[in-house]
Amino acid sequence: MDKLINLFVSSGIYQIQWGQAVMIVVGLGLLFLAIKKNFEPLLLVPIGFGGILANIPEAGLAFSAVENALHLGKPELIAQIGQALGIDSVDPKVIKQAYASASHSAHNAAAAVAMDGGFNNGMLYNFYLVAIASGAAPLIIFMGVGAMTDFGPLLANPKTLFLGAAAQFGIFATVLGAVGLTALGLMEFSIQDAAAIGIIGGADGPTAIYVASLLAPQLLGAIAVSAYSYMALVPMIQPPIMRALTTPEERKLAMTQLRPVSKTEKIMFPLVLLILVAMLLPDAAPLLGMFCFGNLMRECGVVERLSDTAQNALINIVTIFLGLSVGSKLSADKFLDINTLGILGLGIIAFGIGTACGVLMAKLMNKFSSTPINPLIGSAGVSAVPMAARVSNKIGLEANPQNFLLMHAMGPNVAGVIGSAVAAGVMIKFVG
Amino acid sequence: MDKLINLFVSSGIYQIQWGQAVMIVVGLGLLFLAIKKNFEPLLLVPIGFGGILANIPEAGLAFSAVENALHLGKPELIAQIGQALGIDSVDPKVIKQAYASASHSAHNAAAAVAMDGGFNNGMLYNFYLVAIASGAAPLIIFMGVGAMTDFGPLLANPKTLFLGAAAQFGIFATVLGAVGLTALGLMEFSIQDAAAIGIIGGADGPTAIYVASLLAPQLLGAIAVSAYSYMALVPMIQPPIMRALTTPEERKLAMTQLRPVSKTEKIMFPLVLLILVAMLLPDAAPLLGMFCFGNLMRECGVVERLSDTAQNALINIVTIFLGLSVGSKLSADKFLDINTLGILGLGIIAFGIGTACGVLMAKLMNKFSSTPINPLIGSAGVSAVPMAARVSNKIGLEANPQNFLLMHAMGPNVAGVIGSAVAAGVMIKFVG
Amino acid sequence: MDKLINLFVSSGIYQIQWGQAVMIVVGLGLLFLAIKKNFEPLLLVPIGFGGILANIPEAGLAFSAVENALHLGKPELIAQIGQALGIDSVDPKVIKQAYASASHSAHNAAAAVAMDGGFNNGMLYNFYLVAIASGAAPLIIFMGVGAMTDFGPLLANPKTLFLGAAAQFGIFATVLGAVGLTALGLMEFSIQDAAAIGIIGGADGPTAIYVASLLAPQLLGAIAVSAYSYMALVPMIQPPIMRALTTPEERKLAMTQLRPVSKTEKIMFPLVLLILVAMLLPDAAPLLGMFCFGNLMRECGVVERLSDTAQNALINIVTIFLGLSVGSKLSADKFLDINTLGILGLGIIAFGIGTACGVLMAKLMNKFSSTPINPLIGSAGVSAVPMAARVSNKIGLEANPQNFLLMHAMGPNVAGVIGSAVAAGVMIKFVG
Amino acid sequence: MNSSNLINEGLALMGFGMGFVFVFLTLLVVMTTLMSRLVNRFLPEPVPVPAKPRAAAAPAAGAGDQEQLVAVISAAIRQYRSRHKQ
Amino acid sequence: MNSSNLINEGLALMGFGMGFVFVFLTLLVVMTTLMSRLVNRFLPEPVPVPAKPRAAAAPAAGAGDQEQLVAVISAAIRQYRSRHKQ
Amino acid sequence: MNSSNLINEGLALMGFGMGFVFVFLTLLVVMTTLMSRLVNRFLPEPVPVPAKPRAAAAPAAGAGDQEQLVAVISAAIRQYRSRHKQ
Ligand code: NA
Ligand code: NA
Ligand code: NA
Repeated sequence: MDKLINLFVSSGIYQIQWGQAVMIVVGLGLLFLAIKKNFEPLLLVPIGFGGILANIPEAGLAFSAVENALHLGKPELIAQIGQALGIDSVDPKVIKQAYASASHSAHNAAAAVAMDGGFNNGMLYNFYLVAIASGAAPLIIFMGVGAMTDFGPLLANPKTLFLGAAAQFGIFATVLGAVGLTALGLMEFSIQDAAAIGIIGGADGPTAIYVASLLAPQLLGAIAVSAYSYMALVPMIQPPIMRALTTPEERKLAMTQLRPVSKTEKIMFPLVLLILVAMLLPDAAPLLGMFCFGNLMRECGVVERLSDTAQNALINIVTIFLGLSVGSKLSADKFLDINTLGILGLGIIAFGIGTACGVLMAKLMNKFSSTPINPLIGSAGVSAVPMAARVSNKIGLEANPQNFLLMHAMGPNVAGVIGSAVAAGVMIKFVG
Repeated sequence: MDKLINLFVSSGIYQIQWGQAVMIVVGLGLLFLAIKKNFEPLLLVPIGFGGILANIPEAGLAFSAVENALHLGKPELIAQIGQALGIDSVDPKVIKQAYASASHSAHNAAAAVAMDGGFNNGMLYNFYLVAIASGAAPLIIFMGVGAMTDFGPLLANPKTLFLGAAAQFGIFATVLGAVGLTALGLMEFSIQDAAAIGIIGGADGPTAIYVASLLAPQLLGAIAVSAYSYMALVPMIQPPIMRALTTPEERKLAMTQLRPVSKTEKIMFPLVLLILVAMLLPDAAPLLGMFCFGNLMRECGVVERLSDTAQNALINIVTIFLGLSVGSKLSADKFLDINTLGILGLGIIAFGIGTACGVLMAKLMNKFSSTPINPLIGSAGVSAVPMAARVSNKIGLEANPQNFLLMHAMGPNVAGVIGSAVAAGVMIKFVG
Repeated sequence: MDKLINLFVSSGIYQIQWGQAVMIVVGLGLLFLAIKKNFEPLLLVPIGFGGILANIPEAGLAFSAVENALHLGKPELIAQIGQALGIDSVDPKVIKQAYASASHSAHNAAAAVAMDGGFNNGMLYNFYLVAIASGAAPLIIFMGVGAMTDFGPLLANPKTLFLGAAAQFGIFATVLGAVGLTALGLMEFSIQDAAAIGIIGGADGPTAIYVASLLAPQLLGAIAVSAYSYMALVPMIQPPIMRALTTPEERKLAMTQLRPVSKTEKIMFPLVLLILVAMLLPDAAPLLGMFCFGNLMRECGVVERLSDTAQNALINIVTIFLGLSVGSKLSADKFLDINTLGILGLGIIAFGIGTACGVLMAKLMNKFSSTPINPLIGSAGVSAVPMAARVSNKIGLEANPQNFLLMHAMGPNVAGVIGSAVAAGVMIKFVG
Repeated sequence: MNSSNLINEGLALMGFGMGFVFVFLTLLVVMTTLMSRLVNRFLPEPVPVPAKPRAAAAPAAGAGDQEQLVAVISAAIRQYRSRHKQ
Repeated sequence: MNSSNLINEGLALMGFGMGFVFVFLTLLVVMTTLMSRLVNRFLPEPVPVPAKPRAAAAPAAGAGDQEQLVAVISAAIRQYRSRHKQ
Repeated sequence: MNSSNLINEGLALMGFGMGFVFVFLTLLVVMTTLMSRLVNRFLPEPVPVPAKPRAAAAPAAGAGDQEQLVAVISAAIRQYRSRHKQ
């Protein structure tokens, strides 16, 4: 009879907290958006599912051994964990906070006490450690993205790199927005948090996850969900801004055909970019280094089997675990916070400002350029490859059914990837 | 000359122990069964080969740094390891036992001493740590199995879930058998051991390995070998039981055709199952969570590339290392034990009882059901997907050459997978 | 303004050291050889790129947390690291040396201090730990090589194993060369270093990396670069030696057609080899065990999906990380050393001697053999599969356009793989 | 542990275990049947979703999706916080 | 280590190493040849095993397989334990 | 950190950040343009390298490759060591 009661008392129905129930619904909502609305399903299906798993009551899948011990352990064990962290309290909440900000050694000492007490890391927590805390998963995905990227259109018209630069203004404006909200007392973001939130405006999932894991791991869930959701919403967010900032004549502007680009140029480009990174911004070296490596494997033509694997088996495997790991950060205590709303609000502003700056930069460049530049390709500078370029193309076709902008927009589109990785490096350098 | 002697003294021929030679022959026997008799070769080839590797004399491939140090180290080092484990003895056997039951911290302390002394974990031991001790490999394989599973037949006839429930009686009867053997003084199984042995009756490899790794790691080799061997023997074990418990008339019974199942139902099912697990049995959440995740990736239709990878590259990679890791538990000192015989004997009883209970349950349901239920599909409830369903079909065709039961038997067959994962969760909850 | 100065002061341009610049050029040179000259591109592209990444100033990608702390940390932190290593000095160089030779525990203690101080392992260093220091990557690649190897020609003519034995003389002659150079005071190689360098003569990349990681990790970069470069140069290195040691008549010698080999023989061979390794040389068990496992998966015919994965997705993934990890050892402070020149020089000598011994052995065997043996197939005994066999074939065709030696040369070619793995085992046994 | 204790443990495990397995799978039968009925009533015979190329599918998302996303999540947070006032 | 010692070590390594490589590969030649002869005598020209679909192949396993499995392993364990009586 | 400090930090990050992004991408434009010109002048319209089977491609390597390899690396090392005389 004890066992039956025990079974019921430790069952989800008895133990579920309001927040967990809400987050399970949020997880189902993400799955709905991913499956029925095609919101970046490759990431949002694992993230949404991981979010549900993370909120299963009593399972502790998203928690470390220490967190599980603080939740389920006996008072003596909890007190021992407190001692390992060098504090006197026996209040699990106080100990949890100390654990979150503990040094590497204190962290390990607490973990040893918890494991001696029979508690273990949850499955999703282990996935998180291996995939994200190590930094590996976003970098490997970025390598795969590099192996999928064709820099041909960019090489044919390198000026479009400026569009990729301009669109990063969304990132930094959002940083300012985040510190502004904090200054107004509405939210509580540190400068690190603000920087990590800003990167949402880079419209580049792996970069956002990489930066968030370094600068603001506690916000990682909200930042990743926000980044991928808005990337999926690019076809809704961008067109009104693009139409508002351009005249019909500008939108009709036809661009001159792109010159062919030789194989050698394509092989050289990732190396040129790598050298520039090496000379100017070592903090962007992991991100852009792996990206360039992927692209070199693609273009060099002698390692097709490695390039294929980087674009398929490897990136798929890593995506599954990256998504589940991000989902582990959707546990109620981390996600259901007023800051999450702030992040969602700021994220969309970042996209809007980035789009606007890209378009305005394109208008400016068109004034000074010898060859015409259709301002619509500016919006593609936010990256969100290849969706933003497709949006440029679509709005262009509405104005002039003979005007195919897709290839022209691919230049700023991939430039935006480089731009946001550079911005990420600056963030890590200054506030990391 | 010293070197020559040294080479010979440390060679396998000089050092081999009787048990190792026997286990190498057992490993060759498993390879023979796998290759020539088609006994679950995907698992038994790596397990058999790993078993041979684990028994190479002096190579220590299956041993931890501490075990290797205890075997080959100098007396001072062995004494130091004893001290790290908090015991005074210098007898390697005593120290080894203390090491096996040491706390996490003592374990690490002993490992540090051994590594300072120049000893390292063997290759297979490292594979075991990463693949099985972490829990990752069985869960990833279960995800892949989920991505390969079609719940259509089950959804068309949900009542067949009861058959999957009934067949789990084999599991619990075996638990009772194991404790009975211990009560009689024939074997020495703890309740944890008994639970892990019982799971063999679930006829589900990854579930058995997952449960054994949590409850009785020292029996893992025998349990996994037993589970996969008997799964391969399903076409021999089940038919006589099925024939004994049914009349020819019952076996001729034709079932009504299954209704078509919509895409949406298939997408919803893994989520319904997940929610139920979350509410009722959090301890089954890792297993069934990953299984449902795999199935959702399969059915949702928007992440084909992830689903493909989960079903191919990823599951294959993990299978290789899972098999070798299981093989590492076939070292003579762990496997050549009277308990292993008990496990082999109990395993086949579990299969038999599960089969019988499934058939009897189907007969019972047929009495109360509005639509006819052929009792032969009951035996498929033990899982062993898809072999058990094929056996149902074959015996059905013998009785009535027009009666194709395969799709009807797939319902209880996949229900059996869910049933044994639920049983696994109960075991982990109560005795874990 | 501080920030701007800070940005510039920590940029690559300001901080780059001469050695790093040189090594970036060396990395570009390796990429050039790989891409334009087809020098083993599957390995040299990742190695070359990893070499560039490892030398990005201030990024510390190839360094451990301790090394990064010693380079960038404050004096107090550096002193603490020194204490953790048990030395009194505050000189980073002294501490670095102590760290390099520290015991496992001291190593961990120093790492804990560095991480508490906010420093982390670089990305490439982590790749190195997981891929090479664990021993996993070369072994997994060797498994894949086993799954790609057809022992048919060897089984049809087992005597060609002697050619694979003779060609290993290059390995041991090189060991003698290395200790000779040290005795002459020109270089400073320990016997471990000499053994690791000798293995270059085995013409087998994963074996060389495995041995170097165990015996001389600080030389791993130079050894791997040397091994793969010379393997690519086999078509240049071997022909003059082969022509010098044979008469035109000998080169024209036609060999009798190989007998067909049955499936069962092919399945049995990896098991026979494994048993022999188990009995005679446990230290070669990891290498040859994984090799035999791969080959058994290939030949047994019941685990095609595992065999496919071992030959494709898995080996490709591991190759990417192995290459980058080897590249991490091309950091200027490790590579730009007079010893590297010695390794490059000795490596080519090893190839030459191995080739010569193979040819001479073939001439000798031809004297005593009942069936004719063309001496040209002897050179294939160095391995470098399948390039060396192709060279034998080509030189043979020059002498006699009707004489196709390719299949005959595949026997010694794969025998060379076994031979150098055995030699590796002996090295590990005696000086490991 | 003496042997009768062990047997008792085994019997308890069997009783609870089989009981729980049946309860669980019975609930699963109920919920699955319910789900199927709901799906077939409210989302009847859905036009088989062909794996549309994503480019085409994505813009098909209704215009209100973004408001919806923020609205749903903010409602969730509001409700959560109203319960957890500190 | 002084240099003549080092050279001696190198020479010893060469001697033992090459010796061992030859011994090992000679034994491999012998065992391989023997294995091939045995295979070709007792399992001559096996009907090329086409990768049969597993469903078909599995039931082909002889009826005695399960007894065989248990018998072989129990014989092994018995023999082992008879030697290792404590 | 008080709020005006935080805002200042944000402004500084924006200024430096956007500045750096523009400087970086401007340099990339310059270097890419330069690279393209050099490639098109000195390696014009390279015969499209079809992924030749490696067997064919490898022997095509010039006979001097090995000397070249050693020469390049030894030059590098010499130069390095001449600077770093201890
Ligand atoms: Na971007
Ligand atoms: Na089952
Ligand atoms: Na070789």
